[in-house]
Amino acid sequence: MARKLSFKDAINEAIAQEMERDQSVIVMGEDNVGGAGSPGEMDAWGGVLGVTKGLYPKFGERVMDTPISESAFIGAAIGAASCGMRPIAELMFVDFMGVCFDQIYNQAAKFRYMFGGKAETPVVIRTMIGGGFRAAAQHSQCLYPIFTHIPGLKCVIPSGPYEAKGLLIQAIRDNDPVIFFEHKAMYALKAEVPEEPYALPFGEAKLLRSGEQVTIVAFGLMVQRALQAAEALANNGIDCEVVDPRTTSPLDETTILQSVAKTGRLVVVDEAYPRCGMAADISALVAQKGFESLQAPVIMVTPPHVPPPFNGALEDLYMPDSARIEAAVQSIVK
Amino acid sequence: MARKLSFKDAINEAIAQEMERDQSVIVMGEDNVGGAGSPGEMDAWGGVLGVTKGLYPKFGERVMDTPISESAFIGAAIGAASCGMRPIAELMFVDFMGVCFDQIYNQAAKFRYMFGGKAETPVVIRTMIGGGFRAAAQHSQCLYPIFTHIPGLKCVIPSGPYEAKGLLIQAIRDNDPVIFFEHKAMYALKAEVPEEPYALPFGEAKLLRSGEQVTIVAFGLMVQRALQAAEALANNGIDCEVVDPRTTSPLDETTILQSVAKTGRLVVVDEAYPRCGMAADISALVAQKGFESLQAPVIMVTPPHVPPPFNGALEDLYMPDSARIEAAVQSIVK
Amino acid sequence: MATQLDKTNLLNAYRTMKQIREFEERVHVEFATGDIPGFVHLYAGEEAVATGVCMHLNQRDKIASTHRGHGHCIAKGVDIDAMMAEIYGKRTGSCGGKGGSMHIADISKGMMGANGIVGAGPPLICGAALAAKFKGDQGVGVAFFGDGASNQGTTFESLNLSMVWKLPVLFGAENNGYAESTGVKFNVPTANISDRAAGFGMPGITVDGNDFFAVYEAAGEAIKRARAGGGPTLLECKTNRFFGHFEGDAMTYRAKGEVKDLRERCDALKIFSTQVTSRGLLSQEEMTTIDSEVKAAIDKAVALAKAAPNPTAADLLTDVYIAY
Amino acid sequence: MATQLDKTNLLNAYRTMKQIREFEERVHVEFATGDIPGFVHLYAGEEAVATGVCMHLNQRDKIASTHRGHGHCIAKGVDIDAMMAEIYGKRTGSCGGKGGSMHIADISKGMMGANGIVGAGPPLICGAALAAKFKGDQGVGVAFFGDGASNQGTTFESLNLSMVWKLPVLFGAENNGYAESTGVKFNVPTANISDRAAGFGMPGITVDGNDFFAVYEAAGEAIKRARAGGGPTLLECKTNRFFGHFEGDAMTYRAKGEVKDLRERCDALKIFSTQVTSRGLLSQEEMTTIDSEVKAAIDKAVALAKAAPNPTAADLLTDVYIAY
Ligand SMILES: Cc1ncc(C[n+]2csc(CCOP(=O)(O)OP(=O)(O)O)c2C)c(N)n1
Ligand SMILES: Cc1ncc(C[n+]2csc(CCOP(=O)(O)OP(=O)(O)O)c2C)c(N)n1
Ligand SMILES: [Mg+2]
Ligand SMILES: [Mg+2]
Repeated sequence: MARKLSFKDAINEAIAQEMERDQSVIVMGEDNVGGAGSPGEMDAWGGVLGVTKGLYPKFGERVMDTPISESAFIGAAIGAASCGMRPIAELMFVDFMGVCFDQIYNQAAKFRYMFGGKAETPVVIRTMIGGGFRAAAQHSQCLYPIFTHIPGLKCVIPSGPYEAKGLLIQAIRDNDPVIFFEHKAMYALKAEVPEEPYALPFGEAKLLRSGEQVTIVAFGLMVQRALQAAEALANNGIDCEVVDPRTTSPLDETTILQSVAKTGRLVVVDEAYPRCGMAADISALVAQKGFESLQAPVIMVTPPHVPPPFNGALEDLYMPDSARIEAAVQSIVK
Repeated sequence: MARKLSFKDAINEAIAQEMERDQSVIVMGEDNVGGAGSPGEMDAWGGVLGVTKGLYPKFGERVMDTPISESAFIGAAIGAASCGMRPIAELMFVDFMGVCFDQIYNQAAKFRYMFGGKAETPVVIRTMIGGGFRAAAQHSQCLYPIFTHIPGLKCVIPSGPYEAKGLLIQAIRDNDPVIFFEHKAMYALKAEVPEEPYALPFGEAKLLRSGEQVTIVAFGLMVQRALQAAEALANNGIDCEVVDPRTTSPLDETTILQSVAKTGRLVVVDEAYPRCGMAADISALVAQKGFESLQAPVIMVTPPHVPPPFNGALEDLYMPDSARIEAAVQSIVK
Repeated sequence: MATQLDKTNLLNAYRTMKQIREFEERVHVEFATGDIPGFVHLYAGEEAVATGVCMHLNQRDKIASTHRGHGHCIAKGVDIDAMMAEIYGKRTGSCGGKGGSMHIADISKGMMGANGIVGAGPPLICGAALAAKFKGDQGVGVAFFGDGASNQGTTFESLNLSMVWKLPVLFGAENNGYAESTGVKFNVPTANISDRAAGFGMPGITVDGNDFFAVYEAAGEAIKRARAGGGPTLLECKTNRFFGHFEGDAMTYRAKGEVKDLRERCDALKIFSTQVTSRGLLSQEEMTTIDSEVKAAIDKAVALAKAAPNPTAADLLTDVYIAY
Repeated sequence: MATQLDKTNLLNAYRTMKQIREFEERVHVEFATGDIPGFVHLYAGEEAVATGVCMHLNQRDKIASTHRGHGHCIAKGVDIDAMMAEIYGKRTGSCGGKGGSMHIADISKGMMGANGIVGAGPPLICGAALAAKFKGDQGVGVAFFGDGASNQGTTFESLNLSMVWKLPVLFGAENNGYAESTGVKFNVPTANISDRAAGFGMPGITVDGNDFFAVYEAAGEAIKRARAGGGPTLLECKTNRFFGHFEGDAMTYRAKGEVKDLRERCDALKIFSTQVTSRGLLSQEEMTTIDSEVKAAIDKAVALAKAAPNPTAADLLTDVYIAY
């Protein structure tokens, strides 16, 4: 499997393969085709950053543009899912969840429970997260802790092309509502991706690096930075284990707890806001269920309790980087 | 100060007193007057559970009914706030945030930062939270962890009538956007409330009970239950300290950490969902900053990762009660 | 009356309306005893709307409902024993006691759920209609929503989306004059809610929602057009609610004697009876027979519901995910 | 041309439009060098709309803007040096470098902010208008929004709320034919966006948005009515954007030669020049003088912005709360 694919293309391929396999898979979102009602070419955009480009020529009407009416079309995706389709709806930036969140957390997430187990809502909502684009406070958020908070949703944060393809295929085949968070700063990142379809199970963390002294749990883009930090620390004789949970809901508690049982130390790295965020969630898990093995304070490496700033120098300070991760690790091994 | 007031009346009095003091305070919400456009009486409802009843006769047009258009009228409250008014908008049940959240977290919360410190948005959004009403999954949520997650918002959870009045007066006078969470199961609860206006500062926890062995941090309605549990535990010779943070953002970290420094043990009781919730947030705080004094695992007492059920027996199992709190405490002192 | 309903259908229409009325009157009485938990919104007075619309639907067709959903459920064929048990929160309820009055659903019957969120149904029904379009099964979707819900952004967006995607949808606006205590005259600045359709290029029509035949005919035309690929319609039915917004509402915002007057002048069942008897289509006896059958059925539903078991503690944790 | 604008005002109108055009053309060029970060949406082509509307406003009046906000800012009197510095993310920018192109605001000038969320402005402007009503200062609020934003639920709700509360608002729909790559023909099922007004009992009017005078007159009437307590208006201005949705957009969804053609036939500045010179109201020289003044001002703004310092690390943490 020497073929390399970008994060973006891995996502596109996952969708295309599932659409081929299963007629009930449909795609909808703003400019997901691009060009509807316009005088020029169709398939002009494929979503604002081109992730779905090429699907319309292959699948025609199964790929749909939508008005800027997130409540209506995300709700429609959910309604269609409960009527036997498998829609993949794109909420362009997760920052826009505020105009349509009801359909996600009060409808899709709750149907099965409220209806006594008699509903199935196999919808996938793809959405872009994260900073690094100098896109300021309304286009740079992560917000997945908010979705993780809600029972009934599954939340997936792929950390690279291989994960993106396998987790998205699982998301599409999954019978529960899945929110799929794509870090926009990773779209160009390339890695080896198998050509044939494969599904990566939810709730199974990936151990990216084995180590004895400190467990670093990181999500999405931060996984790369955690690995960089671990590398640098290894050169300084500090041996870190790096865990990528891959899905925040369900969460693979076992792998995290086993790792901390071995290392006795935990650093959680997350790009989301710190309060009631993922870093707090993982820290609390370990403080409750892994306390006996903890030998040092848990350290959370996150942005400050501040909206993402526009200026690039500020944004670089804002987002956790490997230097901050290294410092965090060092603060508890020394 | 022997006068007793219900939680509901304390809120009503706070609003009335501030409206008298400051002409820029206005009130808006669905049926907040009650009767607009109807053939019968005005002031017929005062909000769905009557909290604002009596304000319209006193303040006339400064108390407004609204269409069922939460984005528009919550947004209007925010817009008016940035133009010099001090609106108090009611989002009837916090469960409805999904239709208007954008205005709250992308607009009100971020104006000041995005605009480089040049905006003031002194809006108060009052909203009902919590279970016990057999109101099922879309009318029983807490969701304040979601608001607490967002930098730029202040989040207030009064645990009784005295707190309700003082914290609401502070919320109205505060120059930042404040979300004020009222537990609907407490409206009838009575306690002593001073007649004159008073403001309780944000970010100052209240130590409700001093103790040596375990710190219990609890929010809103759970404060009562934590106190009950502490009482029962005291009869069994277990001495608990009970802390009510009163505001989750800002959070009085010092009081919590000092308490844990003394007791070495922490139980967090919260009615919100557990994942990325308040219990996790407080647990993580202590795991990071209070680790050296921790002598036992942190215990989180919350509902399961499940939507609120309708059936009363199930709902009673769902919400943390004093028995579960007692058991949690006992599990770490024995 | 251009309608060509045969006797069976007329009897069915009457039975459905009567079942709704009796169900709601009885829930009202039982609620007052304190046995029924939570928020309960009754549909009494609006029977002709759900009935007149749903008589055009089959199980392949879907409806999205509201907080005031009992009538829609009954008209769409949801089992009344299961409904009543659900309202009591029992394990035998449509939702195993986890949903209650505000969340009764039966997807197998095409009833996609009552809904506690005002305006949540229209987006969902766009999805149901989209699914029907992909399946090519001529199915349609109906979203019922109130005058209050007509102001929710989700409703407007759905009107537009259904036109953009040319979906087989009927938007059934139930204008009962009130959103909780707030009058439609305050909330809706036009004479009719159907006036909003034109802004989306959609046909909009207003009918007397207390007249079963008026609803039946207008809905029939719209649904026929939708099935044929002609796109959505907004149908406003002006009607009345006979009880408070929810049980416990003192209704001081209503005029004195208003409900009494409405029950006399605007009762969909009375109007129907007069129409069919005066035209010799049904006899009073035929309807009286139905009345007692319905009464017995509701008696049974209540008795069963009361006797049914609560969910078990284990039920608290199930049905969140299919697999987790 | 019924407008009675005196020479000073005509010169001001031209200067504002020219300033917008020159600002945007220059940002386009500078963006291509890679110095300007983030997403940048240019207003070139739509100058007559912001200008024609904002000439009726004073500092007491408020506007809510969009992601495509530079033109609104300039028309409302925001300092162009501060704007350019903000676009470069500099400490001297309107927002201290924390907001960028999508969030330029100057509340002291009544400019309540560009906005990264489509449809966020209309609710906010209802609030501004409500505040004006309470203050009794005859102030009005204007929400600019695009054809794409006209489908957002928040926009519809605001149209309705402004009628319910009889607010002094002008809804300025800027129909430039596209929402990103998607054409208005797909998104909006009626001929005009203004057709939606009637569904709210609101006056709705469509004008040629490239004709300054058409915009100016229609806006003037609506704003006058609003100030007098006559309530809101929906004014649609049909216009065109001369650049891509954002900088970097290859625009393959547009017809070949479309922009070139628009620049020839529908350029608001050219149309204005022809109108005023043919009627002898302004001379070509007067405008040429303004052209060079504007060019110099933009040159200066860019030079200042480039030379300005970045925010400091400490700035990261300030301005979240007034007190915390
Ligand atoms: C988003 C949202 N806002 C507010 C409410 C509270 N609420 C429940 S029913 C109702 C009135 C609905 O009025 P209408 O749509 O006319 O329906 P009706 O009750 O008259 O059948 C309101 C405001 C809600 N459930 N959801
Ligand atoms: C709620 C929301 N949805 C989607 C977007 C992404 N987006 C930004 S601009 C835009 C198109 C807006 O079109 P229009 O309103 O016509 O304004 P124009 O760009 O033409 O000025 C879209 C879809 C957004 N910023 N916010
Ligand atoms: Mg109604
Ligand atoms: Mg546009």
